[in-house]
Amino acid sequence: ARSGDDSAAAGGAEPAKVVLGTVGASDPYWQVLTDEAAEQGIDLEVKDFADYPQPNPALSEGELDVNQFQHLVYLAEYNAANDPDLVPLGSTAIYPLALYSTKVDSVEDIQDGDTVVVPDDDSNQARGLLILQSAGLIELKDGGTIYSSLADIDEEASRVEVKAIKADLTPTSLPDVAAAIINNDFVEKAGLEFADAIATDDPEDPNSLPYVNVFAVRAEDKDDATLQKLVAIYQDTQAVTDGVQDVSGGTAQLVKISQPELQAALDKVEADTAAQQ
Amino acid sequence: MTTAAGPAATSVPLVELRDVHKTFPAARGGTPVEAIRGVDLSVEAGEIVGIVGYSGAGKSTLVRLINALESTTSGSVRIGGREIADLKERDLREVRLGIGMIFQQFNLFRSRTVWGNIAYPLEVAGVARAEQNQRISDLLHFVGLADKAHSHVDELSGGQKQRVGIARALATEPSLLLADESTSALDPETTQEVLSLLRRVNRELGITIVVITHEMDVVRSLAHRVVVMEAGRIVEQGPVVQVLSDPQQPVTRRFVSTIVDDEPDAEALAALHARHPGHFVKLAFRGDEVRQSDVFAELLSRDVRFELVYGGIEEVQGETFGNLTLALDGDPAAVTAAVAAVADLVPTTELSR
Amino acid sequence: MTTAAGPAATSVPLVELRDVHKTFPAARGGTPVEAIRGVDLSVEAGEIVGIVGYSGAGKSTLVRLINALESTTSGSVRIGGREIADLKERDLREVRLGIGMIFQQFNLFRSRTVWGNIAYPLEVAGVARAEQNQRISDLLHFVGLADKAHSHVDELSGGQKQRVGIARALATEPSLLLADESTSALDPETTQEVLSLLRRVNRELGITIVVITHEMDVVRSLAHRVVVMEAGRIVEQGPVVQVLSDPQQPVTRRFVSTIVDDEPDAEALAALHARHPGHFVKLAFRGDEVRQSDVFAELLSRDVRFELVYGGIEEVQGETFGNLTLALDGDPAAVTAAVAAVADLVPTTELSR
Amino acid sequence: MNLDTNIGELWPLVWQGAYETLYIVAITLTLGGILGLLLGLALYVTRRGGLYASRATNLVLNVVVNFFRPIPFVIFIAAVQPLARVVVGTGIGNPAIIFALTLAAAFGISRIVEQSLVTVDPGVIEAARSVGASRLHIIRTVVLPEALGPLVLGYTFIFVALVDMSAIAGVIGGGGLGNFALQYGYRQFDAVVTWTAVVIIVALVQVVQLAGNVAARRIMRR
Amino acid sequence: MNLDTNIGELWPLVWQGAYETLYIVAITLTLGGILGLLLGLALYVTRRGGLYASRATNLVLNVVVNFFRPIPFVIFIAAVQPLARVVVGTGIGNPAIIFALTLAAAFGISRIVEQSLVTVDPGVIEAARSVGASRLHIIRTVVLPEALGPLVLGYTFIFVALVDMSAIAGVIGGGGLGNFALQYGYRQFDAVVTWTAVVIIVALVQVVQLAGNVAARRIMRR
Ligand SMILES: Nc1ncnc2c1ncn2[C@@H]1O[C@H](COP(=O)(O)OP(=O)(O)OP(=O)(O)O)[C@@H](O)[C@H]1O
Ligand SMILES: Nc1ncnc2c1ncn2[C@@H]1O[C@H](COP(=O)(O)OP(=O)(O)OP(=O)(O)O)[C@@H](O)[C@H]1O
Ligand SMILES: [Mg+2]
Ligand SMILES: [Mg+2]
Repeated sequence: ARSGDDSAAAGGAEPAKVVLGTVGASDPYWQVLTDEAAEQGIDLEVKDFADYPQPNPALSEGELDVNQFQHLVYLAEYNAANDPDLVPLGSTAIYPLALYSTKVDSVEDIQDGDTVVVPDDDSNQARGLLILQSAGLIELKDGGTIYSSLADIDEEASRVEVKAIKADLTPTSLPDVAAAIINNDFVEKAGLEFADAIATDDPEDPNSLPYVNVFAVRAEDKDDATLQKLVAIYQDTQAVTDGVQDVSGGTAQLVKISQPELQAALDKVEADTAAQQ
Repeated sequence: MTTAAGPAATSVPLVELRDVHKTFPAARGGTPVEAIRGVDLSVEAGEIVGIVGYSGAGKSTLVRLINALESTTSGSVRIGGREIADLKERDLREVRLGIGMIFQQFNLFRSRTVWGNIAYPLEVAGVARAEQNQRISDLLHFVGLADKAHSHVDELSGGQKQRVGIARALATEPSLLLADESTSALDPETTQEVLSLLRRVNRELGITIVVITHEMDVVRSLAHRVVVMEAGRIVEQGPVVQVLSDPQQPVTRRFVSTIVDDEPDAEALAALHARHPGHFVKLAFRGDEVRQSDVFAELLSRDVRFELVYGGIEEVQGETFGNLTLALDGDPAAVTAAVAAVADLVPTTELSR
Repeated sequence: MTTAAGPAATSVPLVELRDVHKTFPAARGGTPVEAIRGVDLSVEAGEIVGIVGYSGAGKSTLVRLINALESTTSGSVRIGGREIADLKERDLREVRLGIGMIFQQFNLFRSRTVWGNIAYPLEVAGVARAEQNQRISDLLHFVGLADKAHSHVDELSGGQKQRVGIARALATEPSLLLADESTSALDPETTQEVLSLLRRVNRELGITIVVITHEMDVVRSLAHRVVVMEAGRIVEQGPVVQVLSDPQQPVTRRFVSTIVDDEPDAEALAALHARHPGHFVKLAFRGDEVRQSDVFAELLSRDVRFELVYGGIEEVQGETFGNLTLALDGDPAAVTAAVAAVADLVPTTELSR
Repeated sequence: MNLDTNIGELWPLVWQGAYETLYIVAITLTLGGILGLLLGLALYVTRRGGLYASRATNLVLNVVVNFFRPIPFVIFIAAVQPLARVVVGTGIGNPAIIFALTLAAAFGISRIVEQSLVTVDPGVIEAARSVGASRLHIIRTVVLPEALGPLVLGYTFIFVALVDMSAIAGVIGGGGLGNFALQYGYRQFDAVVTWTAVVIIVALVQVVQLAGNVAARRIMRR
Repeated sequence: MNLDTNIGELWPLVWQGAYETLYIVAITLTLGGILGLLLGLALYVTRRGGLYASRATNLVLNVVVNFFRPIPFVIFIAAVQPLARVVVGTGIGNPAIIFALTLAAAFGISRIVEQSLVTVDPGVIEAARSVGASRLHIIRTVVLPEALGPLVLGYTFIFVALVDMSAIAGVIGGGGLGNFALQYGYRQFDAVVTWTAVVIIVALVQVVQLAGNVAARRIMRR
């Protein structure tokens, strides 16, 4: 149950208390969301985590009421490895992932044997590897999935060497490598332009659905009115969506997908994940 | 329980060592060191025992066995009849509370001032603060360090450190005091003061004292009994007067000669002969048996002139004690006769040139 | 440049201190300690100077100024004519290479064996390995620690540590040796051996020695000149014989009395009187001026019987030297007359009861 | 490098972070310091020749300390989360990070303490034993005071190490200036914010280290 | 907790990681150890009353060491990346992590060294000065040997700290067992992998620490 459960969901005298976990609370739109939520009777506390593995266990443990930092693939992985009690409550956006370089202008210019880096968190890593494969830089054994890791690279058939690096350090490694997969939110801050991407995936592609970012809650809270309302505020407040776009440099694909749809997508990925192991 | 026969008849010795051995295990590549090799020693309550012996003889190790700072390899150590080898640390503490120790290397607490060092045993013994202060202040005055009370140990001279060690050991008026070279760094004045304090606490408070020293002067003026160690064994022991007047072992004679100028060694003898003509004899005076004037009269009556060239008269525990080496000068026949006559009066040794 | 008048006339002293002061800054809440307060001292090359004085007089501080282990607060310290206060560390090293020091607290290297400790100065001086080994082995035998060569410092007895310190200081045969209480932890035998070694290196190699000691015996048998310190000042100095035979300052008299039994103190006097009837006189014999038998004959001729109750004859640098206290017994008038007659022969002091 | 900076709006967070760092480190150093002192003392007294010499106990303690120290700190934090939930009631945020840091610090401190204590002259311990002091009393009144100089330097070392480590607080949603520097400076590629925070951290550390140095020098009078 | 695990396929990576950890830590400890020793010696000899006493130098050294130690390690790594490119030719991977760890270790080690050296009895330094040894010679032949016991314990401490810190290697694409534990265990929620790696790390540390303890005891003979 949610920490502020007993108070009225909306319009009550007592503001409902919600603790939300994220990675990267320093992005300004979180403050906008908090302010807007307060207007609407929700006392939102945003807890910031520096690392991806923590917000899900904290949610499971009841230390958070909701989190928003992951896409369905990551959530599925967590559920598969632990008790599958976290569910998506609402969608936010699909962020494209792209390959950048300060040395070359196109993928073709990358020399055989050069090094390319991908983020070291699993889902972005797999996604990055898929981009590299589409760009013809590597071959993945068995064609590649959303679970591919460095170990799945067919080195014989690949043109480049791939290294995994902490996501926030991929931009600073550009001088050392031919190209790097850089998470969307670091691109502009690192002084790059989204237009500089030399290869990218396509958020419009239905295959990108698993990469939709979601609000996750414990299964028992999926009908919690306050949380639903929070999601709605996020999705519907112009100031918030502008902020999200701002941070993504206009590349974020804001989407609204219903809870059952998200659940269905998650179940599919989870089933695949279970089969994978 | 003491019987009517008096404590001496039945009392157990305060300290009793039986066939004690102590071997330090070999360092890497070395051989074990047998520091103590079968020592039997009793110290009666109220006694002052002096331990002498060459450097490395095992003296420090021996006293460290007495308060169990070192454990024996074999043998028994009893304090007040209680075997301490079997005691647990808690009971050892009790035993040690009654034993003060002056360390050869001082072992002062660097983290404490002079005052704090002396306070330490009092704190351990749980003495009330006011009494502590009184006692420390008395001791500081006694050892002449009143102006250094709040100095730290590393601001002291060698002798000052030793005096702090002495004051610390005396602070709780222990019933047994182990003093390892306790006056070696002290000037004669302070040495005398410390010795007379030790005599006083022995006499007035009945404190038993075991004192290790290289200075026979300390033994002579302080100890009742002397124990001579050599290479981990006790080679001679007895009342001070007896050992001094009639040393049996070479090591003992060597020590005794440092105070009772026994007779000049070969080098000194040669030097004396160079300056003094005549025949050298050593006369041994003990106690008040013989009047020296009788001896001198004897010599003069035979027209033998003499010079005292070596030696002197000492006091040992209130007894006169002396070896006088005389250079006899005169008609050779008269000298021979005189020597014979004198030999009837006192033990006489002719010192060949 | 030495003139035809001979080196003594123009040579600079090996060590020369002029109006030296040393004040240790105050510890928190304390007052500064003036350890040395205006000392002038010259040590000629080849001399052996003994420094005596009460504990805390400033002896150790003084010698530490000589090899610049401590810097002066004011005044000048010259070694071989060179002012060391102005020297940089590099030049000080050169000076120190020629100075050996035996420390009062030994200051041995715990990380080295006995052998390694003695090797240290040789390594610093760059002595060839083979020569090092020879020298160390000789020194070890000399100080009687051949069997402890590979022992570590904390496995040594007090005296053994001191002997390592002595061997280390002598290793490089420095031209100046500073010995701070270098025999205080040694037994008489070893002390004698060390002293005769020091005498020998002085005589044979011309090594200058400054020796701090509490034992006047050491001064007597070793030193040419004695310096007496009190409270940071030199209060008396002179050739040993002169100072011993005619001490001026109370502190000097106190030290001298420890070897030349000057006269019994009040306590001893009372004890002697209790045992010996009669009148006490102290006779002072110096050199060979007066034959003792003349004095004794004088007494006996007046039918005054006597006992030597205190004192003896000492050798100081080859001169006879003694204070004899006699108990005179006989007809009071005869005794008075005898005392008068004896007083004509030797300096005589009546000791009142 | 891009010198657009948000530092202007972030000052309140800077002070908040500085306060949190001080608070996290102070509590951690106190609690971890006490635990580490006890553990370090235990390591020391059970050594061969120690006051409570015991080979077995010493070995066990060594193995335990060696077990916890090398665990990568993020894993350590995660591993002690269940315990943190029991003890401080939550697995995230400052209380949990304090809990984890305290435990980790305790193991590190125990080694620093051990290392300081072994330099105590056995002679003074003998002097204390010879007057009949109990072993606990000796530890309190002789061993610790005699080693106080190196101990102060050791704790100062750990203080700095903790300030450094506390930056990791962010992984479980804790705060502090280090985390602020990472979050608002480093990850936002805002060099001004990063180095502002770092400089404040450094200034804090300078003050504490210099104080530690002075204290140690006073205590050792060297 | 779910005990599905990938450990079966990961063994080659485990051994690879163990090798890399040893390799990273060995180089770091050697290079950082030497740098830290020099820096620690400099801190020690410039103290008041030291062989090269100099208030100003000592202050500068202190400020420098205090500057670098508390910087959050990830920021430190990023900050020294440009320097790493100059020195080791790359800003990522094992060479870069070794470079960053070495620098960071040097500052930490300098404090441990300083703390060990202050316990050396000034009397033995005087004894060395009195025979005319040069100050550098004294440092080499007296100061360091006399402090060797605590120094060995100190370096052992740092070894363990480096094993711990090396887990961060992953952030710039370095390897090692700690990173393996994080990457394939912790971030995959695979407890078996995590703890397998941790146990191997711990075993490694046990061996080194026990060896360090024995060496220190031999050296100090206490
Ligand atoms: N811890 C130890 N380890 C090994 N040998 C030791 C140890 N302590 C003492 N010894 C050795 O035991 C012997 C006796 O030492 P002890 O200290 O009892 O001599 P001592 O008679 O007090 O000598 P000194 O008069 O020089 O103080 C010496 O040979 C010494 O080297
Ligand atoms: N580092 C120091 N700080 C403060 N005072 C000191 C220091 N060293 C010595 N003193 C003081 O200076 C005075 C002279 O000390 P010094 O060691 O020279 O005496 P000493 O004549 O050698 O005495 P001893 O015969 O006892 O060795 C003493 O009062 C001592 O307390
Ligand atoms: Mg001894
Ligand atoms: Mg002295």
